[in-house]
Amino acid sequence: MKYTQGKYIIIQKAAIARNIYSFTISCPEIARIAVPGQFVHIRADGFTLRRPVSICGIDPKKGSLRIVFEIRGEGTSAISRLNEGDVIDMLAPLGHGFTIDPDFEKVVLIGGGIGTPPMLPLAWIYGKKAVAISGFRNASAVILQEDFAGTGAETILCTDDGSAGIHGFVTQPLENLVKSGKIDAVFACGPAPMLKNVAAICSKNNIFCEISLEERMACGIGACLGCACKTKRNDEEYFAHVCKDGPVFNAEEVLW
Amino acid sequence: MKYTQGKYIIIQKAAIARNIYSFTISCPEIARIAVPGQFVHIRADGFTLRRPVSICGIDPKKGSLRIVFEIRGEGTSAISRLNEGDVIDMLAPLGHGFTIDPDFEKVVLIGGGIGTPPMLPLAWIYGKKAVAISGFRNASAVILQEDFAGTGAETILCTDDGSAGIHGFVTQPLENLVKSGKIDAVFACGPAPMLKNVAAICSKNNIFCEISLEERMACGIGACLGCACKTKRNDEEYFAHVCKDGPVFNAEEVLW
Amino acid sequence: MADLSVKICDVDFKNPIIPASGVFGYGREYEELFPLSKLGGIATKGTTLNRRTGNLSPRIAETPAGMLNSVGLQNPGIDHFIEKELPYLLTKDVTILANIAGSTAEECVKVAEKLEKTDVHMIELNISCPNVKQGGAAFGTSCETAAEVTRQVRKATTKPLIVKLSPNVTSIADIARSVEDAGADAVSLINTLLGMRIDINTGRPILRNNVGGMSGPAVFPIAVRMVWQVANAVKIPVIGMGGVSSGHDAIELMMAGASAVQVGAAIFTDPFAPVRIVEEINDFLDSKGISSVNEIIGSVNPW
Amino acid sequence: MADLSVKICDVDFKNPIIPASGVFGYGREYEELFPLSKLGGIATKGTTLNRRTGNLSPRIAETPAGMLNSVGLQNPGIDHFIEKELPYLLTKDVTILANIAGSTAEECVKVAEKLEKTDVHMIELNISCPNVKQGGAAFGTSCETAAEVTRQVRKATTKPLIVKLSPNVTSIADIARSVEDAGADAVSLINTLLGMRIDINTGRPILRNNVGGMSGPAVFPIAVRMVWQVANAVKIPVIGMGGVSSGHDAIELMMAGASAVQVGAAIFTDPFAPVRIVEEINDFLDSKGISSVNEIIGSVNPW
Ligand SMILES: Cc1cc2nc3c(=O)[nH]c(=O)nc-3n(C[C@H](O)[C@H](O)[C@H](O)COP(=O)(O)OP(=O)(O)OC[C@H]3O[C@@H](n4cnc5c(N)ncnc54)[C@H](O)[C@@H]3O)c2cc1C
Ligand SMILES: Cc1cc2nc3c(=O)[nH]c(=O)nc-3n(C[C@H](O)[C@H](O)[C@H](O)COP(=O)(O)OP(=O)(O)OC[C@H]3O[C@@H](n4cnc5c(N)ncnc54)[C@H](O)[C@@H]3O)c2cc1C
Ligand SMILES: Cc1cc2nc3c(=O)[nH]c(=O)nc-3n(C[C@H](O)[C@H](O)[C@H](O)COP(=O)(O)O)c2cc1C
Ligand SMILES: Cc1cc2nc3c(=O)[nH]c(=O)nc-3n(C[C@H](O)[C@H](O)[C@H](O)COP(=O)(O)O)c2cc1C
Ligand code: FES
Ligand code: FES
Repeated sequence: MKYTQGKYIIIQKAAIARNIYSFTISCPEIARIAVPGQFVHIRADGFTLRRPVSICGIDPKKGSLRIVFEIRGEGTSAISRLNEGDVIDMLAPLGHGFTIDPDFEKVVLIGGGIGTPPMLPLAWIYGKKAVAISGFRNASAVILQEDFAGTGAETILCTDDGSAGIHGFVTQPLENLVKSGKIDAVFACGPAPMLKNVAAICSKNNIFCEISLEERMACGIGACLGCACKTKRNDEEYFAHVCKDGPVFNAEEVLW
Repeated sequence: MKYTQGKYIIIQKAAIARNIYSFTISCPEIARIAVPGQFVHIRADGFTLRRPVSICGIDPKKGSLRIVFEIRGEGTSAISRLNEGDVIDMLAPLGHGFTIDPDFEKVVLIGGGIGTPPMLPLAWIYGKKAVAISGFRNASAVILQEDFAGTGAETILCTDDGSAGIHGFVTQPLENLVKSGKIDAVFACGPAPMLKNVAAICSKNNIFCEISLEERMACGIGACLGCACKTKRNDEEYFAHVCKDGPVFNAEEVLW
Repeated sequence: MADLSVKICDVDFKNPIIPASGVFGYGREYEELFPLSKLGGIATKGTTLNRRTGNLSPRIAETPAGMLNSVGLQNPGIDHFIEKELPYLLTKDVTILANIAGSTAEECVKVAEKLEKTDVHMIELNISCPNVKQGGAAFGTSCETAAEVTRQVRKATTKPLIVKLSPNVTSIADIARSVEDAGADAVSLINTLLGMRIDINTGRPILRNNVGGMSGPAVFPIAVRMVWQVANAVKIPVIGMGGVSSGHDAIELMMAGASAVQVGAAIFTDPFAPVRIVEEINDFLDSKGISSVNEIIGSVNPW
Repeated sequence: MADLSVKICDVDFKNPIIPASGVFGYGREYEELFPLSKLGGIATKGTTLNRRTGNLSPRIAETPAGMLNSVGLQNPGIDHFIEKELPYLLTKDVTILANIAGSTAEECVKVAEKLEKTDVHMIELNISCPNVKQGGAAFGTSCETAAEVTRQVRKATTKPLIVKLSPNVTSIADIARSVEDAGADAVSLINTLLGMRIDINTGRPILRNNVGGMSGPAVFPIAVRMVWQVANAVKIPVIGMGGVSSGHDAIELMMAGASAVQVGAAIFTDPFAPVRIVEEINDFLDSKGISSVNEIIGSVNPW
């Protein structure tokens, strides 16, 4: 089984910031096989299309997954109204995750805004080898900093307006880290402009870089070709599909 | 104000038979003006069209209305999932009710199946002057018999299969009543074949008869002309509208 | 508070929201709920030369995010409208669009002629009702017949003439261009899409007329596309409608090219929909700091 | 357990449910969830002569009870299909409909010729894709071009030829008759309806292609009406689709005249939709004591 679809019980629900919810979901068969960077495709009651949400926590022992999502429109709003004890309909785990290489000695995890959650399972894997840089609009949008600290990773917090952590964008601490020593890999998820800048820095400094992309999706499994994104493979232009070939791509492959 | 639209609190909910629910709703401004035979037009979450449901109880003092409805499809199913304390969106009170004439000495109220609820407010008004005949498929579908008894009306219960009350249709006791003495008026609500038979008996015996009709509705207030029903007025064929000219019609006017 | 007023064919509307023909009768029923003066305009129930009884019931069916109707142009006839309904409506401080229809071009002409001596603000000629067997839809589905009926009614009236188009066609832009050339002052679209539902328990169509016109949120994306195509094809103003149920939807249609927006089936879900939509448009404009609703008309920036 | 098998153009289907072209790829992704042999048939992703990259993203937008897509016929080309996908699919004990398309009649002919030497069971010629600028939709919107491409492909193949019709036309029954006369063995309908959505915050269309094809429950009443009209107009079998999301819907379309039913967008909401629908059809037939699904085909009793 690569993925499955079913209705799973929400065992924990929390509002962790304004309009941002954390669900812990009991789904042993999914938790057993999910890897960092994959996502779940959630049915929102009353809507034709499911909503893709990254996996923010994987606990194969307890048989649970965690997701963290923001209300952006009516679909995520409907999902946010689910409560502990309710069932959530998911098609999961989907997509191609981040590279996990035991040879990497130092990695940087970069999350921007609601792109932060998928970096957390990666922080659990790389632990002390990781520096987790997170960027948010302002202090009230900050999420998951204690969770990152709990993984053993070093954490760096930035806000656009300086209301928490460093005043500025995630690229500044990244540049500093790049200057101050060898980095084996950079993993990032967040808004496209951020990803572009991160990719450019890595490219210039010859650092392995993987980024997680977003695209509007229908099937979520590679059948409908809805979520195309222009990439190049072996120097040939190629329409990859974010749901199947991604959401994690080697930054070098992505044609912006 | 003839009618209004708003969101009102459900103060009591009960399942009174299989798939049949009773809601008591706090809506003082509606309860103040509603009359027997009128209906409320309920918004069902996720549906374009509202659902018409007759008023089954009017308590102007407490400022509440009661409705009793059966789950027939997805709309009534959605409404049935509302709970005490939830709000229900109603456009009400709508339509033209039953004639209330203090000179009537003896009236017969006939309800068939889920057509029984609208007869209850009328029983409260005519009280001891009324005989309330109710017909159901079988014993498990019987509703509201204690409520009718509480109004002072004489009650006669029939079931199609004899599992409760008289074995047979409501028309049998009606014929008996007609034979045994003067009846000033018959009021009826229920399936069309029952209404037709009731109307025929009254017509033959020259008894004033009003019946409550059903038709698929959109606006509920006479604006869209969706709920036409063929009637004759002053010997001229005329498309009346169930929501505005009815739901209660003089049986002589209805062209079947 | 943004400026919500729009002008179409030199006629002023306080705001761009107009209850669509057929859902609002002649206004009396909704007046119980809100003052008609809150509306930009009112498109009255489609009216023909003589009284029509319409189709048999059932005339209404529900569909996913929408509905079907087969009312079949039931109306009391133009004389009744002019004597009993119009004078009352004209006291309401709201722009009145008299929606008219006929089985033949001659009938449409006669109806328009009768309106000529009234103070009605605009005529909306429905060449697209799918619920009437003779005429109606037929006019609206070919460029030639659409142009011909427009040309004849044009000659019969000096009132601003809006022609209401059918979406049940291969190219609505072509039909729009034909009626523009034939003298229409504006076009309105979309009328309903022909649909059908069957009761699988009885094996019979739910509507007594077998088929009916589909409207409501389900049709909204088709309306946006058609308004956009027509707005790009003609120079006359476009009045948009089809599935609008929120200020968001109304703005989308206006960005696609509509100078005003009619609201139909949404009023059945929420009888206050037209007035709510006016408020929602205002809120959006304020939130974006846009001072006049005119700035968004046709403002879409295609890829 | 009712008999669910149907026969179309002498080809057997174990049941009347077929995932629609474009939503099911070449079957591999959904095979993770259920055995393909549970399906009546599979309509494969529209395939052209050469590999096509399709349109830019976004290609997907949500609409009330539906969706838009502007994939634009991305596919790996017919040779890849014949070498890499078809042999695998043919081992799956399910009837395969190869959906093909082209920008010119010649391209369609070449694709059909290549399939001639394969064991594919049927060809579904898409003359109605709204997402490809040259060709595609254009064929499907006029009787002449629809007949011409059908005639040419007919000559090129001995396989049962299904022609897939566009709903974006004034009279789909006329188009159906034209392709019947030109040699089609069956017709399938409806393809998507052209729609559009605009992001009011950016003022840009949501789809990079500006417009896209609408499908999903919203379009269902239009599909029922068109299937009914076409079934009354032609003698060849009709395969129905458009917004089917339940056994109830499938039965409605079959009563309207469909011999089999394709399921498209519903699979995105519920990936098990096609197999669930098969079960629901069976439950309905059993509850009514109907022994074969063939009894309900075209059984609607109009007023
Ligand atoms: C692989 C992947 C992982 C994601 N992980 C997370 C996460 O962990 N937490 C989180 O809060 N959000 C995440 N998102 C974004 C999330 O999917 C969207 O915010 C959500 O779909 C919006 O739905 P809506 O109904 O609230 O908004 P609406 O705008 O009403 O949605 C309308 C349609 O557009 C689609 N859509 C809108 N925005 C996006 C978007 N950014 N990406 C993809 N589709 C979109 C919706 O899915 C829906 O089909 C992820 C997206 C992708 C593709
Ligand atoms: C004036 C009036 C009073 C009524 N009073 C009651 C009552 O007190 N208790 C009760 O249980 N039912 C009553 N009904 C019937 C009730 O309206 C329908 O059972 C209900 O609308 C079915 O909705 P649904 O979504 O469950 O069914 P669906 O079949 O899914 O509904 C689809 C559409 O058809 C309409 N529809 C279906 N059946 C009817 C019907 N019989 N009459 C009118 N529209 C229908 C629905 O409103 C909806 O628009 C009354 C109907 C009318 C017209
Ligand atoms: C019940 C009903 C009756 C209608 N009657 C008319 C009519 O008489 N004349 C007309 O031009 N359009 C008529 N229409 C079409 C509407 O004016 C409008 O074009 C259509 O419903 C699409 O808008 P909507 O999706 O907002 O309802 C009617 C629509 C409905 C629902
Ligand atoms: C994402 C997507 C891709 C499609 N691609 C094709 C295609 O390649 N060829 C084709 O004939 N139809 C294609 N269609 C149309 C469907 O086969 C079907 O005709 C249409 O979606 C209506 O059915 P539905 O409402 O069940 O989705 C596509 C539809 C969707 C949603
Ligand atoms: S969403 Fe269907 S291919 Fe990616
Ligand atoms: S439901 Fe609109 S007139 Fe009766």
